[in-house]
Amino acid sequence: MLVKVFERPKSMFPVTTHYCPGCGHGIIHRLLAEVIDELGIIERVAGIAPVGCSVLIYNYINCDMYEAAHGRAPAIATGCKRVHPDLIVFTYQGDGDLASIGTAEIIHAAARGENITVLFVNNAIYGMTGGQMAPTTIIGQKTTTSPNGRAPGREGYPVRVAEMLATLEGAAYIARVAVHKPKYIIAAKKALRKAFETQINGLGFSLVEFLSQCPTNWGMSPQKAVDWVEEKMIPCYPLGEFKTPETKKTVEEA
Amino acid sequence: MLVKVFERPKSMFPVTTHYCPGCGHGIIHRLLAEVIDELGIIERVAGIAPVGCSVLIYNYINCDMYEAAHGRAPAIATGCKRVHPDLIVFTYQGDGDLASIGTAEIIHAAARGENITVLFVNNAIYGMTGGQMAPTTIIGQKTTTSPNGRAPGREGYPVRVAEMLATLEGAAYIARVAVHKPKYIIAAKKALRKAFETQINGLGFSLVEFLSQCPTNWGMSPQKAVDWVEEKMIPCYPLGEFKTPETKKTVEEA
Amino acid sequence: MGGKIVVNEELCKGCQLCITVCPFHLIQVSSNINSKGYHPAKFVDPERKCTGCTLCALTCPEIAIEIYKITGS
Amino acid sequence: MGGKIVVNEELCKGCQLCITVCPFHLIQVSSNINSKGYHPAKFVDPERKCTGCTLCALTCPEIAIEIYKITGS
Amino acid sequence: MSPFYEDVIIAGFGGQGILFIGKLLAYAVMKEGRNVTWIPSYGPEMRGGTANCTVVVSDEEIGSPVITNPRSLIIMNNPSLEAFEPRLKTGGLLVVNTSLVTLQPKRTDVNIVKVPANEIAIEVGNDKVANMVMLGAYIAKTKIVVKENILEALKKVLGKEKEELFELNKIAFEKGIEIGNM
Amino acid sequence: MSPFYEDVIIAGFGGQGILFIGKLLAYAVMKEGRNVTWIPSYGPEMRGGTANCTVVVSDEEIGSPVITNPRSLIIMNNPSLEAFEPRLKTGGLLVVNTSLVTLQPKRTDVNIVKVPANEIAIEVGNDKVANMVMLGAYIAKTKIVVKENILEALKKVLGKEKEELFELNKIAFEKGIEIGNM
Amino acid sequence: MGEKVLISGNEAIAEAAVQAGCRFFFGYPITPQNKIPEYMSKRLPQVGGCFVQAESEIAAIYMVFGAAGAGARVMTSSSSPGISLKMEGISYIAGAELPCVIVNVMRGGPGLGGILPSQSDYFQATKGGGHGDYRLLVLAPSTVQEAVDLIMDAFDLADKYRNPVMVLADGYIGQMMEPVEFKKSPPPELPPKNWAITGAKGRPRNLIKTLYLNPVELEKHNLKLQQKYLEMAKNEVRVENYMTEDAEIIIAAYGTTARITKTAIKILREKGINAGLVRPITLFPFPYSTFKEIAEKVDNILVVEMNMGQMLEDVKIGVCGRAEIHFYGRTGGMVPSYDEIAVQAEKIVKEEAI
Amino acid sequence: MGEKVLISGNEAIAEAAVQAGCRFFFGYPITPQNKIPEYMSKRLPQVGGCFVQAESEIAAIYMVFGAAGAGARVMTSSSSPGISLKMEGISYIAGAELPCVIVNVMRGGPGLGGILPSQSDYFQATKGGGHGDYRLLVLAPSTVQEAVDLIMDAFDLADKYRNPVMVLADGYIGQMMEPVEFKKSPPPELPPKNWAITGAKGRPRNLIKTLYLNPVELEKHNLKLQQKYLEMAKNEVRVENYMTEDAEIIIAAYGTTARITKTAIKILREKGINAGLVRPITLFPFPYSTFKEIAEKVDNILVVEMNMGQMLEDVKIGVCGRAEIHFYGRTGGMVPSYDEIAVQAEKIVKEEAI
Ligand SMILES: Cc1ncc(C[n+]2csc(CCOP(=O)(O)OP(=O)(O)O)c2C)c(N)n1
Ligand SMILES: Cc1ncc(C[n+]2csc(CCOP(=O)(O)OP(=O)(O)O)c2C)c(N)n1
Ligand code: SF4
Ligand code: SF4
Ligand code: SF4
Ligand code: SF4
Ligand code: SF4
Ligand code: SF4
Ligand SMILES: [Mg+2]
Ligand SMILES: [Mg+2]
Repeated sequence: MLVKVFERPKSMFPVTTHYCPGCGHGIIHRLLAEVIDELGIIERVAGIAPVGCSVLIYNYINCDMYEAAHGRAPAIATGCKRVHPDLIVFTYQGDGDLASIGTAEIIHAAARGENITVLFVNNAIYGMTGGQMAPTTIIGQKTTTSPNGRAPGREGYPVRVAEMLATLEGAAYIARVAVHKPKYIIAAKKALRKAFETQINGLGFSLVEFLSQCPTNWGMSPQKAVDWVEEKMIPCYPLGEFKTPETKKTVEEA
Repeated sequence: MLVKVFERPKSMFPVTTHYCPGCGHGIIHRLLAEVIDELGIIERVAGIAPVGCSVLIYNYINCDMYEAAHGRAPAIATGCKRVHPDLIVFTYQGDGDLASIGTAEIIHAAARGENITVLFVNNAIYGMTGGQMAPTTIIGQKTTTSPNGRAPGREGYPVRVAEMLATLEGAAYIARVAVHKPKYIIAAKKALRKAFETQINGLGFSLVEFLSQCPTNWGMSPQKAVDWVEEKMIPCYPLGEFKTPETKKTVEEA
Repeated sequence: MGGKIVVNEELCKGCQLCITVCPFHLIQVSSNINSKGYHPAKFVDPERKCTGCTLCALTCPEIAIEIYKITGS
Repeated sequence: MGGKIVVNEELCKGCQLCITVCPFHLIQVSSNINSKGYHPAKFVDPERKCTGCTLCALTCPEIAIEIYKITGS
Repeated sequence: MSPFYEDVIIAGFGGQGILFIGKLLAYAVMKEGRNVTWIPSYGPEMRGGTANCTVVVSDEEIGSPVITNPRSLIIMNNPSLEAFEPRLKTGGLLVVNTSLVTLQPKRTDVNIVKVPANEIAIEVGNDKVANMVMLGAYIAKTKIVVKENILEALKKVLGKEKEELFELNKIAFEKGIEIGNM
Repeated sequence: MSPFYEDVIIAGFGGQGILFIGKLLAYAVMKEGRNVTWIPSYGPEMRGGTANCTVVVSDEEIGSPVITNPRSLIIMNNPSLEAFEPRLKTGGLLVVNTSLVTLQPKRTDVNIVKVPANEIAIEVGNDKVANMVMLGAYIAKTKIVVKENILEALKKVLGKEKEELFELNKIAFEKGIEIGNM
Repeated sequence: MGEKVLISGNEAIAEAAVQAGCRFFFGYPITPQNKIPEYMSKRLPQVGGCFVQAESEIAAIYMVFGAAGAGARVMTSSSSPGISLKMEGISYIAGAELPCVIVNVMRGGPGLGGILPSQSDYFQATKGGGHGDYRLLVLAPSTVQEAVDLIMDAFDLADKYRNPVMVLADGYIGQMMEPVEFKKSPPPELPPKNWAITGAKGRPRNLIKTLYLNPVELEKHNLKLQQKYLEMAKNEVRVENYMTEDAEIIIAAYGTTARITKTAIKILREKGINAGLVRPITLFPFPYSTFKEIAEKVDNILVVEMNMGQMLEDVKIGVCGRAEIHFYGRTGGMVPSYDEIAVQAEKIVKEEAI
Repeated sequence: MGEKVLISGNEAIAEAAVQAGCRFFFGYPITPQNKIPEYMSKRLPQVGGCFVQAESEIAAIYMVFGAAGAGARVMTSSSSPGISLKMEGISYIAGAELPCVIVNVMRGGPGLGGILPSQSDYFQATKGGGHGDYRLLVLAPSTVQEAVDLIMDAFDLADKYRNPVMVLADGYIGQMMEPVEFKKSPPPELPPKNWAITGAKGRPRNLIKTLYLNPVELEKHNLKLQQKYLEMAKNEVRVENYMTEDAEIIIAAYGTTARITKTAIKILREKGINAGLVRPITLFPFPYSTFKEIAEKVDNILVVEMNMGQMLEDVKIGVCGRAEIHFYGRTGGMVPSYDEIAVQAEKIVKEEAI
């Protein structure tokens, strides 16, 4: 007898994505949909898409959705959540979106303890616009606007979002995960589920930072990109839970 | 024989300020002018005024100055410093200016390690516009937009700017001081001098957060306001150096 | 108790991540080209080694893989 | 070796912070009103207790106080 | 008879209750069914420590709420006298607080009422109610509203919280009326 | 003789070097002193995996750089044939890569040149230079620029970094010219 | 007639919004409109609503986006520099067809400028300070009572057209107190907000967006928006004609300037000069046809604004050469007095007579 | 004639800026202008300049404020939504009278819209999308060569008037390649930047500000700005008259639309319809008088834009009733073809003939 043990989550449309081969966004979308399905909340979810490669996320996940302006998803989430406190509100944001243009919005959503969940996709690059430097671009990384490799004296240092947000009292759950290999993907899903549960339990702001591969703008094959996450990104961006509702304290790397 | 042991710093104009009686801005202005005088840099200083009660700081300090838009002083400082790396560039910003509307600008100036010095005046309120809540308003504090006292569930938590910025690698010197009593004032000046020296030595971004009294919008006499700094503000905003060029590490409270 | 995967050739973008992670090297690049121009992944398990461990599907960005466990008879 | 302060009555805004910090209580509120309508601070040191410690000036937001040390003769 | 019209500028230091008596006047006018506008100065002069407001009263729709040449002035300090006296309409009313205004009015074509408002206020108990004395004098002269409506407005504005201040303000106001009627 | 004018749309999959041969053409035209515009598609179709560009060549000032009914087409995949064939001007030139375009052109009022570009490219060494074969055929047919100028452009665009690719591209291009001249 | 209350324009605007069913307000302090957010911070919790002081004007306008998209009646307010920061957001809201009310209590510009009244954001409000072919419905109150009435209407109009409505006031309207009656007329029949984000329970999911990568779709979307603007032009133009019947000269003004002009007209008529006022109440849609008609009857139109000539351009378009157009403007916080206006008008009439 | 290079509009704009002495660029990525910052990130360090990728468009425009205030030649570029975010900053820069160049490579709006070419930010650029009575000098190139030339002029004009200059391009101008010659004409005599922030050594300190709390001063400041705008209108209007001498119908268009119109005119003339083009090159100051004059000679003017009718309003003001005005617009990334334009013009001429 054949028993299906892995299939497309129900809350995802059965369509092909617009992402490049090997892109991390697809994996993160699936984790999101799985968590939504497992928690059985699809009918009370409101999602906010960013401007970035994932702007079209609403083409893949079958819930009420806004498409935000670049960086402003947390403000839109705030407006929505204040009107409908019973909705489960999430934003899905890239590193340009969240850590650059949307810096003020994410910090103040966290400071207010806004009861929303943020999926933060850190791929160390501006994917959609063609590979410009992101605040999360790592030292030495070449991008179309750091053509000689990011140098601290010229382009400054990478921003560690999870660590920074963990300093805010309103932040209840903050974790960093990765999606380049199955064991990390399993851990990532656990963190994401915890983040949504934090919201469902009304405990305040939750954010999961996903290290994610962008083979196209890193100029690598998908396999090379996976290795690059392991070898370059994780040392710069340590994984772990930086804050949990239990501790509400900063935890050094997991 | 009479020897003058305390007088108006040379770089200050001999005029009366527009500040309310007992306002902390006046003290901080004087410290700034004293440090400029002591370092002998007045001819190569460029200051950036914020929008806030101290918007008119250029009426008091006799150096080249820009008046910024609300929150954007760090961006203007960046533009100026990149053109004239030899100028000593400082911004002077209130908590509405720096910690609310200007959040992205200050964080990214710090992340870039922009070689400038920031005077951050945390008076837990919007002074100029008449006493609205600031991101730094403390829990329970009544303001014209938190009429029932700031409650975390409604208005969120205070933002601790020094701690937050200290998580950024580009930040070289970060300290919090107060100016409500002489001993604190003396310590504040030391920190400010250290901040400017950090810049002069090309070590990167420096910021001094001043806890400052706003008797008018706190609805208190200047003396009561001084006590309030001691009793309410310092417990919420611990003083100390959070980062120094030597350690470039986060230091827990002084 | 073994497993079996089904790759949806139209959804697959040939990123080969699944190929990398299968502990038994049961996935290969197909010589077919799909309508988007990609060479999709192909399940090749003549010795029925697949355990249905789902690692391949977990890592697939396109949800192009469905997995079955073969139980009982 | 004592001290002496001079309050600029026009600059002073009567905040009284200097009054609070003087260890010898040498500063008082004047009954004069300046052109801005404030009662300025007034130095009252009949017993020449002032040490020129500068605490009052340090705390003055208006730089309304100048301080002299009396040395030698 | 042409429809009723009056406008007045009230001016002095911030903290003298300038805007407050303007509001009382505006409340009373409203109570009596007339149109009224009250507009404060909120510009740079406020940072300079002075304050003024303009009240316009009319039976008709009110056009401009700001007045170039007012019909009346209530003046509580020297700078305000200097600023506004020249703008007063010929034949207009100038109520001046002689306790604080040391300058002499120069106009001879207007009606001047001198009120030692602070002295009277101190007499009735508190220097702070000099503004009410001035308002009383002005109303006695112009009869623009009946006394009771000012008192009603006063009660309303003070509210429960500051109820205890009512009597003091009332007495000051009535003293002002007396002077105005003299 | 009326002034020289030509326009061509080059279309295919992204990655086929569509924009590249358009640029070579434009460079060569410029070299010969004529006006030229090169404009890529950069809209949503790019995300769909297709690409095209338009090159306009003229002795006069060039007006529109986008062309509704082109005089020539270089077509490298099926969707492009479907999209552009109907727009080709009567009497125009259609160069089609028969290695990949399995659909049959429907127009009978145009000049059709069939080029098995990928097969030829594989022959000369690499499937990737099919675009150069197509360009060669197009230039042979139109004589719009001399061969040498394309090769010069090629050298320039490849630069030092990709110098080693020059020969391969050149050979493919020359094969294309041969076919075009057939 | 209900009870009148004496209230400042800013507070009246806030209270009117509440009475019109506004339950959400997102704003950021700026003079001269601070009483609006302050009032809301007290009042909204009393009626089960919610006030959030946003971290910036940008955050505020996107919180409005979120709340409007969630189906609520929502407002934000600011003053000139703060409104400039909202431009991107306003373009998004218009593009996504979300109903909301935006109040601009204008002050002197450019830059930080000053805090005194001005009308120098007319262009920004009416021509789209943000990018793209969108339009706001723009209402310009001239009294505190009218501010109340227009705010109430604004919410209905926003819902009716699924379009942001801007109420364009100035520092004087915000700061001035006048007796006001709050009388909400019964709301018109409004379409249900079945497009709103409420959770996709028992219905297909809703989507609020402005991205149309396919230009054919984006053009179609724009044409739909244009259709709406034409509808507004057909149905919503409001204008006051004041003493225009026998006028030999027309003054065109709106907001505070218009009420000052009324006093000027009185002065002029006392001098025997028959002046009249055309006061646009809707600045978009603009009463072009009123100007067309009036221009057939008078030779001279004097446009008065607290700026250097902005509505002037719309008057030119309306008049289209049929009458001579003159301009008198004060700016930077200077308010034209009725005397000055009267002098200008008199001069025009006298010169004409020569 | 110098050497021609084949280059895309975006790269040409960047290189032209460098050749015009621009040494500082602050920007934020957005399609379809990414090649500008990318080029600058490589090129500026080579010439001793500096490129900073700002955290946002707002930060970018204020970095420009800082660098311009420090006396440097500085540029920023963006596309429609990003330009909307700069509105407050542009008002500040204009208010502080700082010279700089701002490039808008327009795309379809409103909101996120699309990435294809558009001209729907005409109002925003010419009427002041920000608050207050400021104006930008707005240049609209029609070819890559003209983009190069205008960028070079833009820096001189900015310095001459101490005013921000906007170069208003569109996605096609940015993406298109054309042969281009970089020929910088010798810069005009320009006033020294003795107002700049350089450290107060040996001179009184300098102050760059926009706040004037006293309205008398703020009005004076505004009148000074207005004077500048009048000067611009007197000296800087640029317009191309193309085949207008014998024209029976005039088409008005700028930028990409204008060059497409030239092809349409060819088609029309082949059909025996004598059409001509009036192409404003400066959108502010606008060539009103050209339209006034041309309107005396033709009965019909067809305005063609990639928007729903924005320059249209300026043409109306210029024509002032002297000729019939028609409009043809495509929007949202749709580009009008020469055929469509020709059809529209032909229809007008034919109807006229009946
Ligand atoms: C206001 C504004 N600025 C810039 C852009 C252009 N833009 C679109 S996506 C993007 C960055 C995307 O990077 P990121 O957020 O990291 O997402 P990714 O594509 O990497 O997933 C930018 C700058 C925009 N649409 N709006
Ligand atoms: C864009 C913009 N938003 C708002 C304002 C109004 N505003 C002026 S100062 C200020 C806040 C001042 O508070 P803070 O920065 O804490 O300085 P303080 O007055 O307390 O020293 C605000 C909101 C403005 N001028 N510009
Ligand atoms: S560009 Fe990068 S982030 Fe965007 S879809 Fe491609 S791989 Fe993913
Ligand atoms: S309002 Fe507060 S911060 Fe501003 S001058 Fe007065 S006391 Fe100082
Ligand atoms: S389920 Fe496991 S064993 Fe089977 S193909 Fe996938 S990765 Fe290999
Ligand atoms: S991981 Fe998925 S998309 Fe990638 S090759 Fe395997 S099946 Fe195809
Ligand atoms: S110097 Fe010291 S002792 Fe003298 S008055 Fe001041 S505080 Fe008192
Ligand atoms: S501290 Fe200064 S301002 Fe305050 S009372 Fe003393 S002298 Fe006056
Ligand atoms: Mg990214
Ligand atoms: Mg403050």
